[in-house]
This record gives sequence, C-alpha cells and structure tokens, in this order.
Amino acid sequence: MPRVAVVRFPGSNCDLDTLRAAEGVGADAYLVWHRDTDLRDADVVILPGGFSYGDYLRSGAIARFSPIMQAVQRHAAAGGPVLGICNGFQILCEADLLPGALLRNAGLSFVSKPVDVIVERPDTAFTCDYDSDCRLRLPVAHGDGRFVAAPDTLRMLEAEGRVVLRYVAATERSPFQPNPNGSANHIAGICNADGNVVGIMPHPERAADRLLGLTGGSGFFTSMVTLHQDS
Amino acid sequence: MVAGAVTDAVSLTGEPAVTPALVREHSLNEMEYARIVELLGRTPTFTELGVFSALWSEHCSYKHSRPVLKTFPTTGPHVVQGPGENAGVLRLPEGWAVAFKIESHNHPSAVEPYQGAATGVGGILRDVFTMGARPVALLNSLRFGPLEEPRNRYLFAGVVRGVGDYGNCVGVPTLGGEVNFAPGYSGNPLVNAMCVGLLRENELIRAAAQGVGNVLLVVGARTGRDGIHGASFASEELSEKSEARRPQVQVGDPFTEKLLLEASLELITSGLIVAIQDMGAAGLTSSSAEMAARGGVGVEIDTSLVPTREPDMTPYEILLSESQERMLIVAEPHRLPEIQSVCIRWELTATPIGHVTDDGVFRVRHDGQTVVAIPGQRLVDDCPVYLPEAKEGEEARSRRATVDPGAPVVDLEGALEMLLDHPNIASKRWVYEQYDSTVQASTVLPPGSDAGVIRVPGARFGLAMTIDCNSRLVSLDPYEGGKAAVAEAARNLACTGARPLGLTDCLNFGNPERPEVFFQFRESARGISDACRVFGTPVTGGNVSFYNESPRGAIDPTPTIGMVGLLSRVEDRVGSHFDSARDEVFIIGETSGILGGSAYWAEVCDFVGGDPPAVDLEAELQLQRFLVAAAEQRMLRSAHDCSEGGLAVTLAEAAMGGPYVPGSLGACLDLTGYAPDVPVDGVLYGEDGARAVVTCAPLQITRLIALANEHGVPVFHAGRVESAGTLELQVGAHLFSWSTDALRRIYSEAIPRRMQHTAVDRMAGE
Amino acid sequence: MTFRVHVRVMPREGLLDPQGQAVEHALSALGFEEAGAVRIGRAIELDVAAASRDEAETRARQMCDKLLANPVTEDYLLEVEED
Amino acid sequence: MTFRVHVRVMPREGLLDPQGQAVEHALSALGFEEAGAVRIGRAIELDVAAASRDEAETRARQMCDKLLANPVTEDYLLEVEED
Ligand SMILES: Nc1ncnc2c1ncn2[C@@H]1O[C@H](COP(=O)(O)OP(=O)(O)O)[C@@H](O)[C@H]1O
Ligand SMILES: [Mg+2]
Repeated sequence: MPRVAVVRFPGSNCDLDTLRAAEGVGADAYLVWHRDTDLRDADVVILPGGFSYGDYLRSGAIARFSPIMQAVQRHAAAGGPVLGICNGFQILCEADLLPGALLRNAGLSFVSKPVDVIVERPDTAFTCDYDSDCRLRLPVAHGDGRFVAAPDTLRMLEAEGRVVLRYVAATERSPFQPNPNGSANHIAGICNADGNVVGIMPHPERAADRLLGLTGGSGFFTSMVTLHQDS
Repeated sequence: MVAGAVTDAVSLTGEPAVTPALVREHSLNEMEYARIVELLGRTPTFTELGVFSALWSEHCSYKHSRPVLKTFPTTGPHVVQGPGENAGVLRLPEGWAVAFKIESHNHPSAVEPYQGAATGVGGILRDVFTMGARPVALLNSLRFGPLEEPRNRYLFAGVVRGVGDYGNCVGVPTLGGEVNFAPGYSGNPLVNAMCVGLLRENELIRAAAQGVGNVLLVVGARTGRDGIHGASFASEELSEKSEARRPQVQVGDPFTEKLLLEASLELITSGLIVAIQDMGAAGLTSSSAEMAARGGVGVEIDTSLVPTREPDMTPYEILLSESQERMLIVAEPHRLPEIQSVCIRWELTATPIGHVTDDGVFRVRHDGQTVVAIPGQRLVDDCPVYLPEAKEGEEARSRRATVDPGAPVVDLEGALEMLLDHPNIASKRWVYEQYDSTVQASTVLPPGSDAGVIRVPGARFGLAMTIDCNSRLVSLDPYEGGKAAVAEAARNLACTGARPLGLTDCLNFGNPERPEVFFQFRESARGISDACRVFGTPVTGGNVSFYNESPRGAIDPTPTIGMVGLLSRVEDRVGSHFDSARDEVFIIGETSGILGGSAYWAEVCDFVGGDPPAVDLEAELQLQRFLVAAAEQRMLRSAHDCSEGGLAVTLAEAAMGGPYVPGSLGACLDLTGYAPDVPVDGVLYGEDGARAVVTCAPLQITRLIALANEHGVPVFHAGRVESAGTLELQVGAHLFSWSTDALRRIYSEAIPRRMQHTAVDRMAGE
Repeated sequence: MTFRVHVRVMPREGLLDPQGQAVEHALSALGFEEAGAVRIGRAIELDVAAASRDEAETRARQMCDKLLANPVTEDYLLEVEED
Repeated sequence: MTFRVHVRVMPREGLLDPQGQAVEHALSALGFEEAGAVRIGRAIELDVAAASRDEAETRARQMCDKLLANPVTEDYLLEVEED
C-alpha cells in the first residue's frame, strides 16, 4: 500500500477529510506538520484544502514558505506524485510547482456547490482509474478559484494536454453554469510537464461516499493505490 | 445601612471622578448605583463602575428575562448539561454527546454587517469548543427589512458574506438556517448564529474556576480597544445617538480562531487545564467574574500583564475590551510549560495574568495598584431583577381580530407564483452557496432540505439540526407563535427521520420596559415551554436579545428555535424533494383552512393579520412519531413539512426538486376528498401545523396507511409523482396546473434577481 | 480632461488588521526582521473626467464617501494625477 | 532610521479585474458617469528600519518580489517616506 503524506498547515481544514478518504482505499496515510522537514518516506504527498495561513494576502502565498515545502519540492523534482486540492492547488501555484495563479472568483463570492467536470488526463497518479473524458460530479468550495495564466502558458497547457479536469455543463437542462469561477478555458485542474504534480479546485475527498450523495471522487484515491501496485 | 468597605480600591490618576452623570452614562440607574455602593461599602472606582456597567447590562445579567427563563423545562434523561454553561450538552449513542448553542449579534451587524456577522459566528464557535466539543456544523437565522431598500440589500449581502467567510475559513460546514424579510427589521436586522459540536461525553469540560493558587492565562489575540462597552451597547435601542456611542468595531480573524480551536481542544483532551472560557461580551470582565462565581472562588488579575495591541491601555479598557479570538484558561501552575508548548505549536501565546484566590473577591491590579475589589459572588448575584409589566398591544389585538383581509391581487393559480417569488419563501440558494456546506466530509443532507443532517465518522447514528421561527405568527399571537416555532423545528427534524432531542433559543425582542413587548416575550416563552413539555425536548441554553428597536419602532418578536435531533441509523435519512416518478403522494395531517397570519394574506392580499390556527401539540407529536417510524422502517422516499405558503408551496417545492437535479418532476393529484368543507384558498394556502407531504414507492402504500393509522395521524392518498414537469391539482371543481420548470425558475431567481447590483448599495470591504 | 486618481483605503487606526498581522509575521519569518507596523488595505485606481483637478478631486472624494470606502472601518487617501 | 513604505500591488494590465468592473458599474449606477478604467489592488503600508532611504527601498523591493506581489499576475509600485 502507498504511503500517503497529508500535509497539515495551521489553517488546513480538509486535512482530516483527505486523510480519511486515503485510509478508506487502504492507503497508509498520515499527517505531516508544516514545520516538519521530512515527509517520512512518502510515496504520495497531498496538500489538502483549507486556509493555510488564513489565506491572508493571497491564497497559499505564505504557506509556500513553510519548512515542509522544501521536502515537497524535492519529492516532486524526483518524480514523486503530489496532489494539491483547492488551497493545496493554490499553494502549488504560489510555489511554482504549477504554472499560473488562482484569483478571486469572477462572481466575487465564495462558491460552494457541486459541479460537473470531465477528466481529460487519465494517466496521472491520481486519475489513472478514470476513463478518458469521463464526467464526474464533485463539490467545489472556494473564493479564489479562477485559474489564470499568461496566454502562451495557457496555449502550452492545452497543447501539452496538461488540463486534468475541466468544468462542463451537466446536461442540456442543467441547472449549472459550467464554470463556477470564471477560470480560463474552464480549467478545474492541471498538472506539471511530467504529470506527477496535479492541482485541482474540486474536492474529491468530499465525494467518496454513497452516504454523502456523491461518489465520483473516490477514483483520485484508488488511482494512487492502483499506480503503487503497478510499480 | 452602609457597612464598612469590603476592601479598598483606587481610581487611577487621570481617570474621571464617579459622578451621577458618569453613572448614567454607564447605563446604570439610581437604584442600581445605590446597590453598588451598599455592596462595596464605598464609592466604586472608575474601573469598578465599568465592571458593574458591563456585568449588570441586560446582555450579561438577563435582568429583565431571568424569571421568565426559569420557567423553561431544562431537564431530561439525556441532558448532560443544561443552561448555565457556554453551551448545552445532550447525550448521544455510542459515548458521544452534542454541544450546541445559539447567540445573537444584532447590534454589531446593524453597524457593520460584515464584521458584525463574522464575529457573531466566531463567538458561537468558541462557546461550543470551550466545552471540549469539536464544532461540526453552523446554522444561522437572519432577518432584514424588505430587499426593495438599498440599505437592506447592503446589510443582507454583508451579513451573508461575513457569516460565510468566517465559518468557511475555520472549516465548519453551514448546514442550514433561515432568512426572512419584513418591514419591522428595517434599521434593526437580526443575526442569530448557532453552532453544533460533538464530543466524547467523558471529555466534557466546564467553565468553573477551581483550585486556589491556580493560574489564569489569556490565550489568543492581543487585547485592543475594540468593542468597549459592547455589552451595554447591545442593551439599548439603536438611535441617532447610538451612532456616536458606537463602540470601536470588532474585527474577526478566523485564522486565529482556527488556531484557538485546535489548541483548546488539544489542551482539553490532554487534561492539561482545569477550566476554559471564551471572552465574549464584556471580555475579560465577564469571563473571569463568571468563572470565579461558578467555582465559588475569588480571582486576582493584573491587567498590566495582559498583552495589548496598543500602548497605554488602561485597566478599564483592558477589562472591557471585546477583542475577538481570546480565551481565558485556569490551570495548575506546574502545567504551564506543557500548555505553553501546545500554544506555541499553534502559533499562539499563553500569558499568565492572575490566579485563583480563596477570599471570594474579584480583584484587579494594575501597575501595583488595586483598581477593582468586589465581592465576586455578589457581583454576579446581586444584579437587580425586574419583572416588567406585560400587556398585549392594541395593534396586535385589532390585527388578530380582522377576518376579512381584502381582495387578493391575483387569482389562486397566480398566487403560487407570487408566493414562490417572495424572498421569504423563495430558494435561499443565493445565501447557502456562499457557505461551505460540505467541509468535514460529513454532510448527508446539505442546506435545501427541511433540516441539515450529518454523519459522525465511525458511528452509526446521524445528527439532524434546524433553526426556525415564524415571527408573523408570534406578532399576532405570541403564545401560539412560540408553540409554532418549536413545533415547526421539531417537524423539520422529523421529516428527515430524526427524533427531536432538545433545543436552544434566541429570544429577539424590542424594549422589555414596554408592556406590549414584555407581553410578547413572556407569552412566547410560555408557548415554547408548553411545546417543549409535550415533545420532551428540554431547553439546554439560549440567549436573549432585547432593545431591538430603531427609530422606526420595535422588530417583530422573534424567538428563534435551534433544535437538534437523532437518527438512529444515518442512512435512513429522508430528503424533502420527490425522488422518482410513480412514487405515491400522501398528505399527512388535517387542514382547517384558517388563513389568519398566512403568507397568502400577507403577500397576496397585502394584509398582515387575522387569527392564526392554534397549534395542536398532541397532533404535532403524533406526526413526529409517525415520520420517525416511517423513516426507520424505510417506507419514505421523501417527506416535506407544510409551513409558510401552505400545502401548495409544499407540493411545489417537493416537485421542483433539489437545487442541483437536472430537471423538475411533476405530480398529478386530486385533493377533492381531502378537506371537502374547506374553501379552495384555505386548502391551498392555509398554514395549519402538524402536516407533511410524504411519498413512498407503490408497493408501500398499504404499509404506510397502516402505520399512519397506528399513530393516529390522518392520511390522505393524493396521487402520484409524474416525470412530466407539470403539477396538476384537482380541488373539487377547480383544476390547477403549473409547469414545475417555470415555478422553479421563479423560485430560484427571486433572490438573485433582487441582489443583482449589490455593489451599488455599497462595496463593503474587500 | 481626464485625471488618474489613486485611492488608498486603509483599515482605520486601532482596528485589528489580521491580514497585516499575518504578513508581518511572514516577513519576519522570511528574514525581513526590519519590517513592522504592516497594514493592508485596498488600492483603487480610476480615471475621472473633469474640467479641473479640483473638480476631479471633489468628485473622487464623493465616490469614496459613497462607495469606495466603508466609513465605519476604513480611512482613505486620495491622489490626483494629470493624465 | 525608520521609513514608511507604501506599496501598491495592482492586477497586471490585461488581466480581468472583476472587482474593478463591479465598482465601475456601481459608480456609474450611482451617477458617477465620469469614472472609468477602475482597477482594484492591494495597498500595503509598512515601516522598514534601514540605514538609508536607498537601503529601505532595496529591502522593500525584495519583500515585494518574494512575498507581497505575485509576479504571475501583479505589478507593484513602491514609495518610501522618511518617518
Ligand atoms: N433564552 C434562554 N433560554 C435558556 N437559557 C438561556 C437563555 N438565554 C440565556 N440562557 C442561558 O444563560 C446562560 C448565560 O447566557 P450568556 O450570557 O448568553 O452566555 P455566554 O456567556 O456564552 O454569552 C447560558 O448558559 C445560556 O444558555
Ligand atoms: Mg460564552
């Protein structure tokens, strides 16, 4: 079973949810404190959602300087899988592990609701259990989820197929605006050039249980296990 | 007779002399001041005057409400902690317990909606985690004047953002609430926040100072000049003058709150501390004095040790500051190093500022001088209690006596559209989408159903919660309105399949010194009590907010009820929207057709008045029991209670479906035999209680009817759910037909349409 | 004529500024111990068409009072620049 | 010596600024039709202890590059004031 380190910043608030979802698929998951400098032989690192430092100044701006982030950088540089969820995605962008930035939602309000996304990259450590172009319904809950990047960066992301998740309209009669935050190209998640670092705005850990009404998120966790067993 | 001074204390140089004018400015009357002098055996010092002013304010002392609150039933086999602590606690299965409490932040929100609401949420979270409980859900009840006025839109937008930003950052899901608009709240909005927490019953901690020599520590934010006199400010009417007396606005810091939450729970579960109390209204003064009184001990505090945000703060200011995100802790001295290390890990400071004493005196020193020395128990106990005159107002009486509201402005079919477009009935999605409702990954029924439901990881049971009050009913008939609020809350829980356990109340009223206001207060409390006795749901705590008046007059009386309920098996929970086509539709309960106090009269006939239907508590209880039993036996596909807007609104809401389903369902129903003697408007829009619309699979029809008969609840088989999006309703000779997609558009656009240009109303904060 | 107006809207003195506090803390953790008294507010820039600099300033001030700053919690500072 | 540093961090030109747009719209609805090109950013004020004005500015610039502004989306402007 993979060893999954969930990094806990002082203002993380999805750390335990994420830990539980990882444990739910049998992973050997544990919390790592942001002041630690060692990931304790993690196979996979997850930066969970929350408000790492209150998200004061900019989301993720202060967290990127936490001591543990150097270890995360090394882990990523060595090809180790890293997943940033929501605030984790914001931190990965601030830390330059992913391109672009996540700005205030275009509607200016926090938005908490389920959205539909399609999986466009089913070959990362976190999406290999999904079929290509499959649709998922996942909750989002964020104030700063509008992905922006310079025009050539965006072109590169598209050309290299680095959009992992994209917001889509559910059906013809859908009650949803496909894009909850005004993200460029409806981007909900991206990965780095090597595909080992993934950042997504929706919360798969809140959609991994029938009782909670949504189950589409569990693939993110089972994928880690699948990949680990294959390697 | 004036005895000799108990102990001495001095005013500091530069502090004003205590004169009658100064006493009045501190909102203390002559009798109260005389009592202070008698109690001390001397003139109070300036700082002592501030302390009395805060602790003897209505907000802290409950001087106009205590005798009435004493009449609430507060006991029961599952009550672990009743009123008197930061939050009430009820026993749950499997070693768990639930701590919950509601609190108002009305006046601060009227002045600064964003920060007022945010700090309200912060305060109620602290009340719950100081009990050793982890907050697992928030709810809120909000009232504003009509959205046609820009100021009301500004307040509404700011409050919702403030509530959301704070809870979202701390990471506690908002599971429900209510929002209501009526002219009486223009100028005096209501912001009531409720928090629900979970704890292992054996980890409960109480806020009583104990152990002479034990140390007092402040943990968390530094003390600034914010909110000085907030408690007395909250105890007066809002007027032009209050603009000037307005205390410095308190700014919330949810990140520090989150750190405090984690540090406090760690300190409590590791057994490192003796007691803990948050610093809410009247800050250090009330937290330390109340903790001492609860423990029957004295305390000595040195205010010069308190970490301050600004230089040169006086003991008066330090004692009365309402800076947020601070805790007071009592601990044994040898635990200090361990406590410090927990706090440091959470980036907080813990500073010793005093200790527990054996002489029962509340003593404060500053730079070596004693500035406060008051017999502690008497400081809390000797506050005068008033039992004001109560008399029903003429206006309420004559409104209630009216039987003819005047002509409706649209026909019966159009009335449903009009009601669904009214912000009081319309979808509150605009509000709850700004609140994180799924963090903690435990939300089983999110906002949008009759009650919120969460699961508890590792446990079998589920916890349901709701917050309710129909203030129109209370204003017309406070006794029946009080009963109705409890009944509605209990019914909402029961519709999800949960058995009501107990409640917390937030009693929002005008000036209690006016007889018609005190009548509303006393009578609605009596209604609440009676309902609680019948339902077996004790009151475990609450909050009173008086003086909710603006130059335009008093608010509608609003005794908000926050209630929790238990699902023995969480997976049995029932949603409130129709589930699938071909399910069978039943109406449970009887309709008298009385339209007094209804939304139909208020909105469609433009008349607030009439005599509302009396609340039949026995019928309510039978309905609750039936709903819970039906859920436990897994008979129900949906259950939705009837309240504002009556049966027509209930059916429309159920058919339109939840906020995120791809399309609406419909239904084909025949109500002809249901209430044959009742006029059609009464059948559609009457607001009798003890009713619900439920659906079941076709195979369950006989079982469901048998179960209803067994529980003695009237049951009527009305028809079935259809996949076509039409709601068809036959009532005698009348056939009504609505497109549910069209209704859904009206229902979901009503509030966003009115809030389109909030930025124009004033861009508040970032 | 068009004037460029720069507005700084800052949290009123004495009010808690959690953002400023967090940033101050972060700066010192990053080795910028010489930084202190950090306050964070909003910077607003806008063009104002007016006949004179004075008129531009008067109008901008009205915009601040009515909309751009919250008088309960914020103070503002204006600068007008000829374009 | 202590210097007061004023930083304005503005959204980079060309980037959508929904807040600026909302305010512009609100201003014109309030009758301020003469306002245009509204942009909203952050105003940061801090004290910097330094031996000289130049040193204060250099250090402040480092703070901006490292933390206060995001080079991907923001530009900043510094002013140093002797206290
Ligand atoms: N309306 C009420 N019904 C029952 N108990 C109440 C009511 N109002 C206040 N109480 C109880 O009185 C005690 C003191 O209330 P309060 O001063 O609001 O507490 P806090 O210090 O947490 O603000 C609390 O235990 C509260 O539950
Ligand atoms: Mg309290």
